[in-house]
Amino acid sequence: MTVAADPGADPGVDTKSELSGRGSMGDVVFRGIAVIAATLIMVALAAVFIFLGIEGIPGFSVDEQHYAGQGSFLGLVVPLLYATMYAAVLALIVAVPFSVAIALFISHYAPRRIATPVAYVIDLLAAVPSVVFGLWGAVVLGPYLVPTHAWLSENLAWLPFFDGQPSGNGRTLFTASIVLAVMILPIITSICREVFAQTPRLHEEAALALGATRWEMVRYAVFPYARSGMVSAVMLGLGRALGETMAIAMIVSPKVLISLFIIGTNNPETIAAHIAQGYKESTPDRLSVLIATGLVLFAFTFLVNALARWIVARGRAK
Amino acid sequence: MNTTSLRRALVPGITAATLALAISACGAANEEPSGSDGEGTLSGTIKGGGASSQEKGQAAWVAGIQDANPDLSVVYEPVGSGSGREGFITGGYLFAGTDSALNDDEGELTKAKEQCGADPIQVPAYVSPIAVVFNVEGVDELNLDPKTLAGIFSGKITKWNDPAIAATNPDAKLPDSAITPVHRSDDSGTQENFTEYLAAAGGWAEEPSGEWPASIKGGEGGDGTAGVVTAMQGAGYIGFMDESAARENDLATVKVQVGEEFVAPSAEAASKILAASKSVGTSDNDMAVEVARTTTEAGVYPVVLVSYLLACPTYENAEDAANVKGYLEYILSEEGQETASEDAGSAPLDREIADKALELVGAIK
Amino acid sequence: MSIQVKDTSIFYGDFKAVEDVTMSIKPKSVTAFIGPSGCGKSTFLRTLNRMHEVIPGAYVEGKISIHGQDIYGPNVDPVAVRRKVGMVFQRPNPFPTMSIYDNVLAGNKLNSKRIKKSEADSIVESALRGANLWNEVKDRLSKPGMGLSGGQQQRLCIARAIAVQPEVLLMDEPCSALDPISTAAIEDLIHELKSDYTIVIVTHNMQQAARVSDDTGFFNLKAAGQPGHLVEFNPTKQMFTKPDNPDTEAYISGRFG
Amino acid sequence: MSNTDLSNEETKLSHATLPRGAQWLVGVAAVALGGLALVLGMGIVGAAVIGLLGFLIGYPLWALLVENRRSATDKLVTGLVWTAFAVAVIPLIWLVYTVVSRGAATLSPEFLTYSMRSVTGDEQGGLYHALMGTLIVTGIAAVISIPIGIMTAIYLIEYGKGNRLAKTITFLVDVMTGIPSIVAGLFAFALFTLLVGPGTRFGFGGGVALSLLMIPTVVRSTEEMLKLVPDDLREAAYALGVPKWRTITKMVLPTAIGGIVTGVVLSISRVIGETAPLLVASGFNPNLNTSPFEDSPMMTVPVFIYTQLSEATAKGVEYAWGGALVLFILVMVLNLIARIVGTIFAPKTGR
Repeated sequence: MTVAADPGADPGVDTKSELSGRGSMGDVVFRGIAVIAATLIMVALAAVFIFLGIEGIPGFSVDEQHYAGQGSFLGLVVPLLYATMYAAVLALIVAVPFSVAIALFISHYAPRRIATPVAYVIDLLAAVPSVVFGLWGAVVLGPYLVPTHAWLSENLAWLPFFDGQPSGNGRTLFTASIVLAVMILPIITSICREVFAQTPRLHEEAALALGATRWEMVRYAVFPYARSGMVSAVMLGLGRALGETMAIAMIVSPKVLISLFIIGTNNPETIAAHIAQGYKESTPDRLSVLIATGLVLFAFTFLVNALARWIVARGRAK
Repeated sequence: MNTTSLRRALVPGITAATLALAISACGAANEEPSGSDGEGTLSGTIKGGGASSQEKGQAAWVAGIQDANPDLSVVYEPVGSGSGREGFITGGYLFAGTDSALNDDEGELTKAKEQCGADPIQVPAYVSPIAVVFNVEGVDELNLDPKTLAGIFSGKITKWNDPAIAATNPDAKLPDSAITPVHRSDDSGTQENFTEYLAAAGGWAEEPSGEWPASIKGGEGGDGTAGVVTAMQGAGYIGFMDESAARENDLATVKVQVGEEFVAPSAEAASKILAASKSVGTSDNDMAVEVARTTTEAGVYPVVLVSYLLACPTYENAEDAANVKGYLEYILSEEGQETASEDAGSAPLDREIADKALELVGAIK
Repeated sequence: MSIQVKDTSIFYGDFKAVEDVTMSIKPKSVTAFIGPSGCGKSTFLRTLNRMHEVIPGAYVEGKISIHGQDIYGPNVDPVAVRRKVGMVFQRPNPFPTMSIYDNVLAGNKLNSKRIKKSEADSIVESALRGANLWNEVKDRLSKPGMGLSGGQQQRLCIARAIAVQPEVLLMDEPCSALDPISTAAIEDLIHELKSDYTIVIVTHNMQQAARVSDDTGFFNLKAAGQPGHLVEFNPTKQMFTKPDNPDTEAYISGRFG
Repeated sequence: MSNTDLSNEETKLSHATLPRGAQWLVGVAAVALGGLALVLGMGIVGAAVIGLLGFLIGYPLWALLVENRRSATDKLVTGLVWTAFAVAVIPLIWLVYTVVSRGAATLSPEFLTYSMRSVTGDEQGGLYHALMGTLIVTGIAAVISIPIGIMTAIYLIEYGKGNRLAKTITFLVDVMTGIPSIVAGLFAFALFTLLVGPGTRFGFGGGVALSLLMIPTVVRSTEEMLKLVPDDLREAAYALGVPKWRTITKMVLPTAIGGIVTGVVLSISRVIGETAPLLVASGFNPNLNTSPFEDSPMMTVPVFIYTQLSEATAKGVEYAWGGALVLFILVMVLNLIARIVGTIFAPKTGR
C-alpha cells in the first residue's frame, strides 16, 4: 500500500484493497531472535551445571587428604554449607529491618530534598566492590568491635552465640555478618523502595481518608501491596549473602566446623570463602574438590531461590 | 522520532567506545620501551608459574631481566606449587616454581621426565626466613625453643605465663592471658615449611603440610600473609610470616633457639641453612635438599622457606631454551639473588650452591 | 465499506465472551453499540479489526467480511486489516516520545515508510484538519503530543487514525475520559467524518448514541457468566422510540439494572 | 486523654494534641540525657545510644499520655524509621570516607598511567593495566549480556506472556540472579579449561563470568521498563496497521529506552566491582594486556586491589585504597551517566 497524498479521498472507492499481507517475515525473524535469546538463558544455566559437573565430579571421590582434613566430601561440604547458610541468615537478620526502614524513609517519611540524594547514595553503595568491604571490615571495623565482642561474651554468654573466649581482633563471623549486612542493605533497600513507591496513590489516599495515621497507612496500604516485592528483595539479598566471597574470606578467621558461636577465633567457614582461599595454591585434585563444592553451592542457591519463588507464587495465588 | 532517539542513544555509546579505544590504544606510560639501558639480546615471551611464596622474588627477577632485555617478557603466574608442577608437566609452563621438590609420590617425576625427555632440572632458588611474630602487651622481646613453639601452635600451651615460656624469658613480664596462635587459612608454602620445622623439633604430631591440620583446636586463621597481618592486631596473638612482611608491618619477632643461643630471623642467618642441609636429589639434575631444621650450628636460622625452580634440560624451541636459560641464570646470579634480597627480603643463596645450580642451568639448550 | 457479520462468536480460551452475532453495518454511516458493562460490545468491536488477537488465546468463530472480503480468511494479514480498519481508544493515547507532527504520521513512521517532506506536511495538515485540530495546534507541531489537553489528545488520535487512510473507523468509548465540551467537539467531528468513513462506535452514553448514530446495536447478557449477545439491531430512531425487544426498551428507559 | 479509635470517633474535630515542635522539645531533652550519660562516663557511643533511646521512648510516651495509642505508635515508628536510617548511614559514610580519604593520597597521574610491569619495592607503579582490563572485561560482559538480556525481556513481555516457556525463563532468570559470583567464575574457568586448555585464564573468560551475573539484572530491569509502557500505546500502534516487531522496535523500545539504558548502566556498575569471579577466570598480570582472546591473564581493578592487599606491605595497602577509589569513581560516573541518560530519554510529557 502506498500512501496517497490526499487522505480525504473517498475510501469507499478503493474497493480492491488487498488484505492478504506481504507476509510477516519481520515478525517471524524478530520473534525468533527473542526466543533464541530467552532459550540461551536456559542453555547458560544448564552449561553451568554441566561444566562444573565435568570438572567437579572427580572431586567427590579423590584421595582423602584433599578434603581439608575432613576425610570425605560430605564431611567437608556439610559444615561449609551450614556456615554459608548461617552467615547469610545472620546478615539478613541485621539487614532486613534496616533495609525496610530505610526504604520507607526514602519513599514515605523523608522530605523529597533528603530522600533523593539518600536514594542515590544507597544505590551507589550497591556497587562498592566486595574487596573494599572486606578491607574495611578487616582493618577498620573489626578492631573497632573488639570491646563489643568482650562485652557480648561477658554479658550474653547464656546465648550459644556468645558463649566462649572472645576474639582479640574482631575477625569473627559477628563482624562479618555486620559487613555482609551493610553489603546487602543497598540491594534490599532499593527494591523495597521501588515497590513501596509503586503503591497506588489511591490506596494510600483511601487509607488516609479513613483517618489512618501515617504508620497505619503504611501498614494497611503499603505493606500488603508490597509483600511479594519485599520477599523477592530479601531473597536477592540472601542470594548475594550466600555467594559473598571476598569480604568473608578477608575478614573471618575460618575453620571447617559446625558451631553457633560467632565471636571467637574459630568461625564456621563458608563455601565461597573456602573456595577463594583454597584456590590460590592448589593441586588439580584439590581444584576439582573446590569446583565440586562450588557445584554444591550453586545447587543450593538454586534450591533456595526456587523455594523462594514458590513461596512468592503461593502468596500471590491466595 | 524513534530513529532520532535511537540515534541519540547510540551517540554517547559510540563516544564512550571511541574514548575507550583511544585510551587503550596507547600503552602504559611505564611500559613504553625506553631502549637506552637494556643491552640484552633476549626477546620473546616465556611463561612460568607455581608457588605463590616466590611471587615477590619472581616479581623482582622479572623486573630485572626485563630491564636488561627490553624485548623479553617473562610471565610468572603465582597459581600455587601444585598447579605450577601440573602446568610444567603438561607443557603449559616452560618453567615452574615449587615449594616442595618434584617427586614420584604421584608419578609427577615420571611425567615430567616424559615432558622434558630427560631428568628435569630442579634447583633451589628462593630461600626466605620465616619470622614468628607476636603481639603481647608489655613484651618486646621473646625467646622460644622449638618444642615450646610447637606446643603453642598445637594448642597445648594456652597462657602467656606458661612455665615453658617463662623458662626462656626470665626477664619478661608475661601476662596471664590467653595465647591465640595465628595460622594461614589458605594452603601455603610458608606454612608447609613452618610445620616442617615444628615437626622436626618434636612436640608436633601432625604431618607437615601447606594446609593447617584440621585436628588442632583453637587458634585463628588468616587468608594469605595479609590475613595474618590483620589478625596480629589482636593482643595476645602469635603467628608466622615471611620475615620481610614482619619487618614491613613492624611486628615484633621471636628469637628461636638454635643450639644454645637464640637467633633472630634474618636473611644472613637463613642463607646458611642450605649448606648445612642434606641433598635428597633423585638425579644429577636434581638439587633438592632436606632442610636441616634441627641444626645446632651457630648463627643459622632454621625456620626458612626453601623454594625450587623447575626447568627442562632441553627445549624444542631454541628461543625458549635461550630465554629460560637466560632467566634462570639471572635468578641464580649474584645480582639476581641480591635483587630478590632487597625487594623481597629473601636470603641470597650460598654461592657454592648457586654456582652448582648455575652449572646445571647453563647446560639448558 | 459495508461490514457483514454472520454467526460470530468470540472466545477467550475456553470462555465464550460473545455469542452468535449477525449484523450488517452500512457504509458511510455511524453505527453505535450500547449495552451494560461486560456484555461484550467492546470485545465485538475489536474483532472487526482483529485487535482482540492481541490477547493470547482469543479466537473467533463465524464470518466477518468487509466489502465482501473475509477478514479471517486464510492468507489474510491482520496487519493489513488494521490498516483498512482504524481504531480510536477509550483513553487518548498519543505516543509519548513523539511530537504532534510525528504522532499524526505515526502509521508511516512506525512502518519506516519514506515519504517526501512536502507529502508528509500535506498528510499532517489534512489529517489534523479532518480531526478539527489544525487551527489549535498548527503553531506547535513539534511539541510533544502529551502536552495537549485530553480532548485535543483524543482528536490527535483520530487524526493519527485517519492519516493512514482507513475505510472504517472503530471508536471504543472515545468520549468516556473527556469533559462535556470536548465530548461535543468529538461528536461534531463524528458527524463530519461520516461522509468519508464507515464509523462504528461503542458508547455507554445513550444520548450520545441517539445523537450521533444512524443504526444502533444493543448487546446484553442473559445472566452473569453467560456470553453476551446482540439483542437488537435497528435504525437508531426506531430503537429509541419503539424498539422490537422489551429488554431494549427496559434498558433505554432506565428500568434496567 | 481521649482513647478513641476509628470505630467510635466522636464528632468533635479537635482533641488534645502535642504542642507544635514537640519533637524538638523531646529532642533537646534526649540530647541532654545523652550529655548526662557522657558526663557520667558512658563514652560517646554509649551516650548516643542513651540519648536515642530517650527520644525513642520519650516522644511516643508523651504522645500516649496526651493524645492516644494510635498516635503514639505512629510517632514510635517514625522515630524508628529515622533512627534506622541514621544508624545504617553511619557505616556507609564511614566506608565512603575511608575510601576517599585514604585513596585520594594515592591518586596521581603516574598511578593512573603506569602498569605494574617490572615494578618492585618502592618503585612507582600504577593500575593503568587493571583499568584497561576492567574496561575490556566489562565491555565484553556488556556486549554479551545486553542483547541477550534485552531480547529475553522482549520475549517475556511482548511474546511469551504467561506461556510455559516464559514462565520457565522467568523462573530461571530469578534463579540466575542468585548465582554466587564465585560460581560464575568457576564456571568460566571450567568451561575454558575444557575448551582451551588447563589453567586458562584470560580476559574473555572473565567477560563470560561477568555476563552470567549481568544478564539477569539486564533482563529484570528491561522487563520492568517494558511493563511500564502502557498497552494502550501498543494497541494504538497495532490499530494503525503496524506489525508487532515494528511496534516493539520503533515504539515500545524508544518509549522505554531511558529506563532500559539506566538499568543497563546500573547493571554494569554492579558487575564492575566483582572480584572473586575475575580472580578465578581472568587471573592476574602485572603487565598491560589488551587482547582479551589471547591465552594470557588480564588484570582488573578489583583483582588489583586484592593482590595489592595480599602483598601485605604499606605500599600495597596504599595502592589498594587507591584502586578502591578509582573503582568507586568509575561506578559513580556510571551511575551519573545512568541518571543523565534516564532524564534525557524520559518521555516528554510537559506542556
